[in-house]
Amino acid sequence: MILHTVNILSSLVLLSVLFAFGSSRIPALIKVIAFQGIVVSIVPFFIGHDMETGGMIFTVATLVIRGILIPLSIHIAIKKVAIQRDVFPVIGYHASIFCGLVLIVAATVISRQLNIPSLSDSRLLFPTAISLLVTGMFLLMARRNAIAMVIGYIMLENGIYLMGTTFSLRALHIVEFGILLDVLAGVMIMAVILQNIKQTFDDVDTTLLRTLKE
Amino acid sequence: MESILLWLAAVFLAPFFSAVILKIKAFFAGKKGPPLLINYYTLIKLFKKGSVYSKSTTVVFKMGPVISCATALTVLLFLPIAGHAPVFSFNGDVILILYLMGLGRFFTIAAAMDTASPFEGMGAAREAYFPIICEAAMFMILIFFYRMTGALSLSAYFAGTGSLALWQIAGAPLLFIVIAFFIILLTENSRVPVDDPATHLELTMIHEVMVLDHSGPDFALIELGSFCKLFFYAAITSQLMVPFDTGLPGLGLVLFLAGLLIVYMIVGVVESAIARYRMDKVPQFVLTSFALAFFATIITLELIT
Amino acid sequence: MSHFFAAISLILAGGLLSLVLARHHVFSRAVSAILISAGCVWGLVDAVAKLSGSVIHSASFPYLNLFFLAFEMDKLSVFFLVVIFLICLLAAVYSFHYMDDPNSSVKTAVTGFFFSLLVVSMALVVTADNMITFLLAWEIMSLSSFFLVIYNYHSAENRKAGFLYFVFSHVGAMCIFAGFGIMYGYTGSFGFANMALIPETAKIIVFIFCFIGFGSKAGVFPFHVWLPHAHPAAPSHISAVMSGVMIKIGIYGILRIYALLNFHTPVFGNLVLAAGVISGILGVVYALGQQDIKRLLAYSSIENIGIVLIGIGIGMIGVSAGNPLMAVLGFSGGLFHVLNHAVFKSLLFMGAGMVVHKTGTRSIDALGGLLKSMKITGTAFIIGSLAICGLPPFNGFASEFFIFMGGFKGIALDNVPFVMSSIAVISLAVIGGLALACFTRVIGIVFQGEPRSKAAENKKETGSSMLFSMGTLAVACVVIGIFPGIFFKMALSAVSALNLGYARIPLAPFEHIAGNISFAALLFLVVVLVVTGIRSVFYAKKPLSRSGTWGCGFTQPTVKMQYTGSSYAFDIIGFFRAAAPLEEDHPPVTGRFPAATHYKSRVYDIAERYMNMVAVRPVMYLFDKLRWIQHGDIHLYIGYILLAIILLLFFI
Amino acid sequence: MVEIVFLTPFITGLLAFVLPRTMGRQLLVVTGVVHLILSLLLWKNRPDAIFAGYFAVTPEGLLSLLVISLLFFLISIYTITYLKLNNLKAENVFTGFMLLFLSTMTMVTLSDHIMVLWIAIEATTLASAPLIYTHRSGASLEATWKYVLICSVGIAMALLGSLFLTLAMDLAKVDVPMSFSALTPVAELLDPVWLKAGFVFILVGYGTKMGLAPMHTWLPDAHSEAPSPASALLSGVLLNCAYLGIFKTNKIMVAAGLGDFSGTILMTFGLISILAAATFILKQNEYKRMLAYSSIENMGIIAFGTGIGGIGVYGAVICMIHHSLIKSSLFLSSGNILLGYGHRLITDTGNLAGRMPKTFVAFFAGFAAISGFPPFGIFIGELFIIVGAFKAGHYAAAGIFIASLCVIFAGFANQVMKICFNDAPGTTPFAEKAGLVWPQYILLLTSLILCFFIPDALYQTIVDAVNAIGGGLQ
Repeated sequence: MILHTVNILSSLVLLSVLFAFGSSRIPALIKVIAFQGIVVSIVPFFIGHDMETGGMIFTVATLVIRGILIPLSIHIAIKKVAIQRDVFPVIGYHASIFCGLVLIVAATVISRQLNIPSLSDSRLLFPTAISLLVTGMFLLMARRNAIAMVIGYIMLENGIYLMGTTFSLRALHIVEFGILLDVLAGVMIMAVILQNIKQTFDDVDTTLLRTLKE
Repeated sequence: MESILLWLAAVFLAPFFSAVILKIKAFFAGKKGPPLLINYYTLIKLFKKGSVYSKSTTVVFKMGPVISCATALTVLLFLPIAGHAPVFSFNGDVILILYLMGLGRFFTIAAAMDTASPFEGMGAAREAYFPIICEAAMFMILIFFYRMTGALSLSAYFAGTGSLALWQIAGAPLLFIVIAFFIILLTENSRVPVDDPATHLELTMIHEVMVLDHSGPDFALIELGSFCKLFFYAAITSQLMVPFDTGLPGLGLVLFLAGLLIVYMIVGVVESAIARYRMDKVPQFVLTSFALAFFATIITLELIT
Repeated sequence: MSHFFAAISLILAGGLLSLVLARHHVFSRAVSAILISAGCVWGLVDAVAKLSGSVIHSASFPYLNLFFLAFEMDKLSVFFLVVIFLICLLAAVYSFHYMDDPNSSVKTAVTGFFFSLLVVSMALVVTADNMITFLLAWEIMSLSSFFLVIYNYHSAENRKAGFLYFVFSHVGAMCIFAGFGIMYGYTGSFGFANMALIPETAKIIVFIFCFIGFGSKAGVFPFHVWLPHAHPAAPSHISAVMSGVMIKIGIYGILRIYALLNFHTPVFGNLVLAAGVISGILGVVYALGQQDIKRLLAYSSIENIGIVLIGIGIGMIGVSAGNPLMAVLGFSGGLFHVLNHAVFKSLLFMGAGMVVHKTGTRSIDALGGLLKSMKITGTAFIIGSLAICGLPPFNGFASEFFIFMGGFKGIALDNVPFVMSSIAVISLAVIGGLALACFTRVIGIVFQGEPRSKAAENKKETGSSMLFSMGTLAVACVVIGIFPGIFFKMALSAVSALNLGYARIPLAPFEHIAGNISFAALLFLVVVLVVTGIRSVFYAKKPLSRSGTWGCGFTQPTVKMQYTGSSYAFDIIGFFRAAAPLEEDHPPVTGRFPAATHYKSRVYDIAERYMNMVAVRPVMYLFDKLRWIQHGDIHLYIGYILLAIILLLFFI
Repeated sequence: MVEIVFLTPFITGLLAFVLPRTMGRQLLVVTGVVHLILSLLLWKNRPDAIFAGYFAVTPEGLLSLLVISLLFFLISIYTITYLKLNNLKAENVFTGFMLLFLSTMTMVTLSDHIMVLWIAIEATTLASAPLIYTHRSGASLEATWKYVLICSVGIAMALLGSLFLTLAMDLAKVDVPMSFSALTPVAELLDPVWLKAGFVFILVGYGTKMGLAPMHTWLPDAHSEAPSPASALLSGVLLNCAYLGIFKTNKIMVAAGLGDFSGTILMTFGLISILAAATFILKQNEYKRMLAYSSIENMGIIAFGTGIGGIGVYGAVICMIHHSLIKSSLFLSSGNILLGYGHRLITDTGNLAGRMPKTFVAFFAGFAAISGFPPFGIFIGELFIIVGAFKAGHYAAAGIFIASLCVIFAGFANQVMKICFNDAPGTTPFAEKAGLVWPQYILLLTSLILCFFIPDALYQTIVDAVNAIGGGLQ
């Protein structure tokens, strides 16, 4: 239990979450999600999933997609449209960090409540998943910058994936792979939309996208 | 048979009694007044004359007098005179009578509107207005009678011992009814204080102004009709006032005639005593009769149950 | 029932053909008119035949795999079928010359189609024998009549009328849905059969829902708001059908539900009677205040629905008070009035249609003196007015007489029944008086006196088919009025279908009453003849000269000086000002040489006002307040998702 | 050979990108025909899937599949004329994505594995996003952005829910393939708490896609900005696909004896959606948005009916079928109106009856149908739902339901009558090509026929679907 790899990884992720709450720059956030992507995709190695070839291939694919392709696509999107790199917070940074702390504690408490098997030795994993999830939501709601919102979505997806790995033992890799592809395609489409938004409105501040109402 | 005779008698005597009113008024005015047969003279004179019709009028104008006279005569057919059974009678004839009078009114109004005269229109509007409340009051009285007798025909109320029986069942409320009915009499026959047949300003008339354009026999028919109508109401009132049913017919008839005379005299007295109300006061006046009838009915609820 | 279905399919065929042949104007009109009227004749004959027969005909077709479209023709249905087919027949005939505008041939064809659809759906409603069938026919009826109301959609007020009608009919239908839904909830089947088994509280709720639903179709105050808008908007023969027949379908619904629930509580009677009294009096008061002749007639329909409901209410009270004679008199009187009102109201609408068609105006105060140029129309209209005022010897009097008899039976009772029936009797009397005022006004202003505007000057009446329909109806008014016996028997047989629990109703007492009526009528006619005779004797070879009306000393009378409809009604409206607020607008005359001024007045319908204040505005306000939730900000949209989840997690 | 049904449009869709611009039009129709035939064959002889456990033929799936292919066929016919009349820049992108959209939706109807269903539904989002952005305007971009983001987030929740289902299986040591057909029989073994949690998340997730309030927010924007054929597809069938997901999950819930729980939630969401629709229809000044809100209303009705159970479910399914037919016809007609007047605002239209009579007939008939007038099917559906609600004893709910239907009708009727009968601002004549009206007519006619006669085979399919969640007519 002590100094278990998974817990180390998880705590790292939690740190990155806090960082995500606090950071004001898009590139930083991209790095964060890249890191998280890598971590969540290698977690299965350590929580005793049987690692036959299919599993190996799948994990590698996940690593590639979550850790490289997705962040890369966002990165390219930004490069293409040279956006001023601020996230336009709705909620200020310090407040955000505070939220983050509260959230992590809450997540830990909650996951204590729910007794879930197959978490015997990696206690931190579940809270991490939850906090990733909620952080994603937080970014989606508390950042006016469109890119930040997309990043939030990716974080959400990472969280869900992590949660999935924690307790679905009979992961049919083909299915998981399909999900992965969906997410990738989704992010790519979002990237395209981002570019169009930039071209049309010459900004990515979503306050411009409030014309359709009622 | 004798009821038919009585009916004829009623039709022929009606004008005479109306003349009584004139006499009374003249008496109060300290004048000699017209002879008691004045109405017959006018009728004969009118029947002799020809007629002038307005260019605006249609056949309705000619039908007006006929229908109004016919309704009055028909109504008299159902009226028990001096306690004798009427010519015709069936359960519900009261409703028929009231609606026949409505028919008469309809045609009088229609004839008036036919002349395109503003004054006659004005009269027609009033003629259409006041009787609405009268009818309400009439039906209230009817409800009262129905509670008493459980029948819906004049003969049940007034023929034979009917009216006496009424007094025996409910004396006090019947007084209200008499007054209420008298008010209706004044209104329906457009007497003072509702309308002044003797005035000379068309603006203030109701009935008289509506017949302005009628002349000759038509006018005679109208007059006859109104005499009969007045007689109808007066007869009922006298029945209520003098309900005694003596065995021998002669006496009964006399009493009845006496009552009749009294009613006409009271009308005359009222006409000489009171001035005509303002038109917008009239509804209240008529409503009082409704109220009286209403109270009478309420009281009877106590008496019977 | 094969005859019945053949008849309605013939009618439907007429409608469809008029659509198909829309291009050839006259031809399509002729075909549709002929087919529809042929179908109506067929249906009428069949219905009359069934009326005498005693066997109950029924038919049912499988529907959506495990339901049925069930139809049944008991006496009640047949009675209403007679009314429907009779009036629609004459309306179809009338329409041939009325819809003669060659420029709008397509619209005419569409009208023909929806007219036939309306007739068919009404016939189906009164024969429907389970909820699905009933609602199906009911909704089709509403829809088709909506298209007829919207016929002339180019005028804004007609659009408003259509909208009001659409909304009201839908809301009404929804109330009926609710009522039926509750019944289904207890019986678990769509059949009408075992509806009498549901608990009594449920029965009361069901009845109230259905009463609102059917009442809004029948134009019961305060659910009548659509009616005075919609009926004038439609073409006149449609108005005749809507006012004469369609609103009666609402009455049918109320009676049918009453019969099905088979629950004789005094509540129903008092409710129906109260509604009837209010609609009756207010309806005629508003009618008195109208400027538009067709609106006036529409309001008077509300009044007559009131009279019908008074009759039915008396009947229900009679049943609950255990007084069979009163009950039968009330119900049959009400049903008889349904027939009579159908006859004279459609007659009046057709007359009004002729007037509007020829003069091009519906404003009463613009007309006048039409009786001289439109003899037949005028006479028919006068007969209709006499009938609708309930005056002898016309049919209106006959039915009101029966209702009166029933009411007086109730006065012999005690407590609540006594009070209610006294109210009924008094209000019937008042309604009669008001109706007299109202229709003397119409006749006096529209048909008598001198033309008040160019529009009304010597307009000839043309269109044989229109005159034929009106003539027939006028004759019907007189015939029914003088010989009510046979026609009353129809109503009586319909009452037998209300399963009031009376073994079989003896005919004798009612035949006696009917006999009295015809006796009185004939007696009166004899007297009239006599008086006429006397009159003609006195006029024998006398000089009859014509001159101007006596102007009471005023030497230059003009048509403008005639009494107007508004001033005619002014005092009476004033008497009811609490219920019928009158709004006037006349700048005062000032100065020695006053400038031209004007006088406008209109009577407001309080139900309309309060509907706005109580129902419409609050709803609008509430929903306006809610509209901010869709403000276009995606962050909060995502927030909603989170919110939904969090809220739901509490319930796990 | 189930998979071929969605593989065919997938391939033709990819083909459309490479083919010349206008070839796509014919391709649409051809694919539509082929797809229709294939799905009819599928319906006739239910074959087994190659990847059994991932795909299967279920009655509810079949129903939506039939609706989809019929609609797509008719819409494709409409689309030809539509594309002729207004030339899009990237037409073959449009056609291509239409076909991909079709294939993904077909996949939804056929998928049996929980995760595969999720994949398919997410795929529909991705395939339809470009359709919404067809007009390349700022507004359409905004609509697309909201559509993609909100739906993705929502559907992510559904994924989470699906994971909870697996957790429920783990805790209960149930070891069966994660497919609805396999789970339903063993449902009562599953761990109830996580099952409920899974249902909640899946409901919210797919509910977002289905357009249940308060997650409906993307729907009016997307429907109003997309070109009319696309809106017709979105509203006509996409929503049904999302509903399918909820329906299947509800099946498990009912099998697990948690029917009351899921039913209550469904009813609540249904009522909220209806009320939300009422709120915005009442003063709506954009006809396509109005239609979109009416879709929300109908989805609410369907959810409500499903929640009631019993005859209500039958009504809900009937409503679903007819809503697809009618609403798509309405959207196509609205496309004509847009072509004829060139304005989205109701105040800029008017006198439709006079200027575009053919469209008027379709539009008004559609309106009457959607607001529950016979002789169109929604009438029957609503009737069943209402009586079902009373039968189940939900008096208050039924009251709210009826009241809000009345409000919606008032608002809807008001707007529609403005469009159809008000005096038109201009009088530019508009030639209504046959291709622009006949699809609507056929759709409405289908609904009309289905109101009076349902073929036994179809009826049997409906009953199978309904009985699965304790629905039925007795």
